[in-house]
Amino acid sequence: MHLAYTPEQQDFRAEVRAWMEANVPKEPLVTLEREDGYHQHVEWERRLASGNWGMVTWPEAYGGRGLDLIQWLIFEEEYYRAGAPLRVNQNGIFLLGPTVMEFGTDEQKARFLTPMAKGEVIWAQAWSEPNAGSDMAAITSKAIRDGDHYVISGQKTWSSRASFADWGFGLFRTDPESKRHKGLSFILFDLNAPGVTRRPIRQLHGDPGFAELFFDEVRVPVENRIAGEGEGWNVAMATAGFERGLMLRSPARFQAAAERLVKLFRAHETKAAPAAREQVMQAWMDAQAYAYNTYAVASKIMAGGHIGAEASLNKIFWSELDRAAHRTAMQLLGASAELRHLDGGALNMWLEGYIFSLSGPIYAGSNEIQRNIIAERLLGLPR
Amino acid sequence: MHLAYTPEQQDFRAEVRAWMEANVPKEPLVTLEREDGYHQHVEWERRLASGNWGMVTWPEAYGGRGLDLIQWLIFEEEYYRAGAPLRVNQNGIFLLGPTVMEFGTDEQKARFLTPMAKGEVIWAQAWSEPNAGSDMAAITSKAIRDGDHYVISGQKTWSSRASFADWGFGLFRTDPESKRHKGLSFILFDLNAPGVTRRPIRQLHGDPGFAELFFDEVRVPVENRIAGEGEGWNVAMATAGFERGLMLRSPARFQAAAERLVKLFRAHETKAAPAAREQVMQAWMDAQAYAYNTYAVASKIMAGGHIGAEASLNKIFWSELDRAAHRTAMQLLGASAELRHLDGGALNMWLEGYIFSLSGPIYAGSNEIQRNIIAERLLGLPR
Amino acid sequence: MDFIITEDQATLTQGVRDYLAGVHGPELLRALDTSDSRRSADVWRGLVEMGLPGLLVPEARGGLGLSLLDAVLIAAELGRAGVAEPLADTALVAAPLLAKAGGQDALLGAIAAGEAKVALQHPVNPWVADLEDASHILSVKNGALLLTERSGDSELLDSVDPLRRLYAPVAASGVDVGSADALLDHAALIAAAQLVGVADAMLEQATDYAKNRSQFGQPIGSFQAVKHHLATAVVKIEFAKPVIQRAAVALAEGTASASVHVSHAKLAAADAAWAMSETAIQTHGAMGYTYEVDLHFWMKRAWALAGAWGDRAFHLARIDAAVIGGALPIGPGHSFA
Amino acid sequence: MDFIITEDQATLTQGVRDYLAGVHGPELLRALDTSDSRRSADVWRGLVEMGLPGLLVPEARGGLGLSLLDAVLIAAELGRAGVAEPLADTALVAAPLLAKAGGQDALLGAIAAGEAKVALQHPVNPWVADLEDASHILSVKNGALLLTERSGDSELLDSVDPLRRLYAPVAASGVDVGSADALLDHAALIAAAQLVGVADAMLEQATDYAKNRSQFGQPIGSFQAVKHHLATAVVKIEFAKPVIQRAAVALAEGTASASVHVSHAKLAAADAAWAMSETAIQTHGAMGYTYEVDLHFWMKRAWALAGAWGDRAFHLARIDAAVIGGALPIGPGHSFA
Repeated sequence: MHLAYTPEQQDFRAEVRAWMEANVPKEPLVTLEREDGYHQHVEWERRLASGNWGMVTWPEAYGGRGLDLIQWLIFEEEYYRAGAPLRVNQNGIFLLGPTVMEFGTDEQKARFLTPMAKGEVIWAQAWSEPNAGSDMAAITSKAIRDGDHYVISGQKTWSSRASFADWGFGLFRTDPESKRHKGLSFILFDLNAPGVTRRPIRQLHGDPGFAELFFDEVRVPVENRIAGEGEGWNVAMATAGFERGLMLRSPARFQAAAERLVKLFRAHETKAAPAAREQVMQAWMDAQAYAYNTYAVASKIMAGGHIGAEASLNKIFWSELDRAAHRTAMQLLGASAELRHLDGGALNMWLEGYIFSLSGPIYAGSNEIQRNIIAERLLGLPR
Repeated sequence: MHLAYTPEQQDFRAEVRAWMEANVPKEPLVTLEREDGYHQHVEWERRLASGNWGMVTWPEAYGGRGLDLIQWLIFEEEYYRAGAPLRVNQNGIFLLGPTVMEFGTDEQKARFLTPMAKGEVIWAQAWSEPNAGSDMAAITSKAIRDGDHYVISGQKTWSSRASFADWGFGLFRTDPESKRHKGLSFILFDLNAPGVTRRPIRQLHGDPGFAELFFDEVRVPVENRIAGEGEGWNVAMATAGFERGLMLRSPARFQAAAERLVKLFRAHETKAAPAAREQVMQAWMDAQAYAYNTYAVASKIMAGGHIGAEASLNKIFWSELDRAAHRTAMQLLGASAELRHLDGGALNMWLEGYIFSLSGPIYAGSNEIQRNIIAERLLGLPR
Repeated sequence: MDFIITEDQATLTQGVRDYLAGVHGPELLRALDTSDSRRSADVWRGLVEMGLPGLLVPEARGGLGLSLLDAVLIAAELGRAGVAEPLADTALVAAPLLAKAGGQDALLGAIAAGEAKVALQHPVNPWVADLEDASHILSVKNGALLLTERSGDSELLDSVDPLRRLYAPVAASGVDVGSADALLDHAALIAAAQLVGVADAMLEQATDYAKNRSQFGQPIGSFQAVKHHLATAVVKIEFAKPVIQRAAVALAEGTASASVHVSHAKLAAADAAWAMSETAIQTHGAMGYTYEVDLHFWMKRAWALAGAWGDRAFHLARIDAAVIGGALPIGPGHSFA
Repeated sequence: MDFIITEDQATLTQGVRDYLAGVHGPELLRALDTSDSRRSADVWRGLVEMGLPGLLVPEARGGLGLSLLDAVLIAAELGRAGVAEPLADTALVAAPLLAKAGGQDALLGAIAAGEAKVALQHPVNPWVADLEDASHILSVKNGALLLTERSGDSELLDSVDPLRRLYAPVAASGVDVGSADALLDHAALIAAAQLVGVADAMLEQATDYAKNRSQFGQPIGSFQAVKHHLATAVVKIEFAKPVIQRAAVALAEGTASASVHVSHAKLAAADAAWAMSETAIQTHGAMGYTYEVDLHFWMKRAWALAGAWGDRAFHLARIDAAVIGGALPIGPGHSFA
């Protein structure tokens, strides 16, 4: 164990920092859950890509820089340090990207990864269905083979980014006779293809953060299937692993929140509840613990290891620390917490952040599902 | 709603207070989990009875004073205010007593209640068996009818007071062919009868707080059965209701603990963790809330109402507030928390109290069982 | 000594609940949400016809002359139904304060008739609810409570709760009708009472969802994790209720320690409602994160009322002075100190 | 930058775990519990044969010259096995302090040979562990760390942990070998490391019990409530481990902020172990409340070590000064500040 950055790593950090300082928008963008904000964020993705920062760990051939996970962590730290916008292409770069990298053909890698890294194609996820949320194996949307195409019919819901994005990915039942985890395939589809209807779903905060998707005999070329027909469940589990695992929530995000929370506390110190002081310290400690753990996981993967059911520990830890930190902020704000704009008219980011934090324990596999996984797979308790 | 005591209630409080001041031992007794302490506590029960304070709500005919539940609450407040010893006959007066009062014959009332109120007979409970803890319907101990006797065989465990007490009560399978909740009867037995073997079980704190009981063809007269043969489950559920409900844990107990905790906090204030301050306030608030609720339940019962599945709410609330208050005290004590005797050699009552509080969420139906009851019976969620 | 809700009180409360369930369901909340004023003259007329504005107005002034204990029971029903109309502020807070102040017979009569509405401004809040809907305003200067007719406009602030209408505070003025502290205690008590109603509504919604939503071939309410989340929430809610009732009686009787009991009530209710809101959205899963289920109206109300009329820190400080500071006798025998 | 346990470290740790599992199981704890001294010369001999006392003694003095990172991994194994012998204090705390102080070659050699044991006295604790078993004592006067041979007796204090041997502190004296703060940081770090081992042991016992105990016709570990209690405990335990490792490296390297990281480690480990202790007894039900299962040995160790070498309040105060006080740079980019 060696907890100091090499001169090369320090140089890399300086390079990222300089670029971010020069390029991060001075004013916060409009929320990416709204159409105007979405386009601002796509603009930002393209600007990032222009600096070749789309996804630093990917091979140069696909628009990356071929860097390692420690460098990725440094990149993320500088990204959040600079207050850079949320990644509108998160579903693509952090979920689908690693999936294509692991399961895709060379042709698929070339076709999908490069435009993703360049911010040219923005991706939505399409996992859930109205009756398949926590129970994803209950999927009924079909993709029936017809020559060199699949014909997709059915419905997906709670698809993040799907209100405005270009493409989507999800699981479809390619064997109509199959049950549960079998007979599913992992398929990518054009959200503008004929037969796809998007119905934006208004979220808690009032903006259409995700959408319902209706498929009416949508024709998708067979070459849009990742891995073999009927192997979708395993591919999706790997993708879900990425989601819960290393990349979806980089520690820098929570370190930034903890830093802001400390500042908020200092401003409210004289009229804070006694426990708030401890909750603020806990937010910093938990963000740091999550950072150490992420560095440890990154080191393990770089040394040839892999992350399995432990990903469920991560999911629970970050989602609950995030909610707790934002709840503390809401309590520090007291009677102002409900205001969408605080003094001077600035957006109440703590309120927005608290609302978003409530989705953490629900999505990417609810924390109840994660606790089942920990109990059954890590501890070996009976199902 | 009228939240002031009548002059009569105030007079009654003064009477209890005067008696307690004159009679409560100046020095704390040895723990009732040890033989010497047990006998000290029996002595105290008899002293209480000599003042006619054994169980104030019982009819005068059975050694009580025929008082109402508000008066009982006043009695309890003065009892704890005076720092009087724990009731070694708690299983008798608070559990079996109400059961006999509700289900017993006049003969049984006369035979069992008066000696109970007088502290002449100390009672143990004998609910659990090695394979019937949370799942009490799994009881296998048998009581087979033989003329005007039952012949009891089997084993009970975690029987509180059974190491030293005189009599016990519990459920036994009177129909050997029966399953689960059926075919059980509620039977009282002499712990000194031939065939009863007690094996004291050493508890967490090192003393034999409860015992295992072995029954080898123990002959018990049929007139020791409460209610009809095979009706034991319903009788036991009523008893368990008393246990979880009003009487087992009087609010005064927790108000006394909260008061001591406030004093402990004041003594440690300058070196306490920030949240400790809030936890101490929470202990006071929760003890008060429990008191209000108990007064409300008492008022409801006095007005002809009854307490049902709500008893499960009480059980969870008092057991968790008690554990939290004692945990806070342990944290305030810091490096001294582990010492069995504090400065000056006094017993570390916080350590003893914390250990005892850990049994709260387990016994009288674990809090997991209580949460099932709340969800299924109060909220109507499917089993 | 008896700690009981009378049959009359239970009947009145149930009547209000039934009425509101009929006219003030989620459909109405959705309709109001898309309206400009977020208020409905029809709804107000109905509330007036039910006699609700006059509940605490003395009988001589055309009201029912009910007590603060009645007020907290009704306030819970307003919370349960998600009522955002300025009924609670006017009828349950301002009316008893004005009745106690004396000399406000005309205004009390107008309140009972549903013709006057009183906005409440106190420095503990950076906003005033329903200011422009009000005919009068109670505000605070140097610790005194001032009453005046409202005039002029104020800036509309944007609450996360789509049905709350908040305005920037205005200059305090008017005739002295009492103390700032009395306003705070009354309003905090009514906020606490609304919060348990809000919590009960979320509990009911989450329970219904858990009964009807199936995953893995069974209702999610059959999973022990869901059961236990909800059971834990019930415990907190049910144990907040007697605290609120106790505070109502203390405040009505002018008990010296009434402020402490109000703070306890506000803390217990806000904690219960906030915990219930997180349990409720978790039970609803992704559906709970949408505007499509009704839950969000109540979650947002819970966040708003939790911070209103003294936040956790404010009320803890009052408990602190009383309990740790030693101003209040505590321990067994002091259940009703 | 790499945050990884080497294969050598993993092998050594596993070796210690396997050895202790063989010789230091619950049967031994029960035998020690009924012995007068609560200590076993045989066990000590075995630990010496394993080379454990010399782990952190420089190679030139007959030790292995390992690092504090190795020390925390081994300390966790001592916690897991419930070892109460003064090995942790002597080998994992005193040895590296003495090695750093210099001039203590003979004592270090004696430690490596298992012939010397060092008791640790610091004003943060009202007791000294294993005082009468020690040949030497490190104590504190005016912020300095003093070393002397132990002489004379002290009063034996009664710990709830039947295997801990605590004594009243004695007068501080001896030659200056460093700072009181260094003793505190090293001992707090090793206490934290033991705590996660203690927590892991309780987790394993509770998990085993849940697999084997049946109620309602199935193992209680198949009930979601039990699963989720245990899963929640695992999260806390696993996220304490990297914090301890990070603190070990900081302390070994003399990083300016090392004390803050030690405090973080102690807090995380104590919270995880305390929470695990309550989860473990709840999982065991009434059986957990008895002396008949082994759990109680570890629960009591958790309570003891949680308060030892700085309680929550002490370590929070250090975090407070650094994080809220602003002495430590925080935020993204400061993962290893």
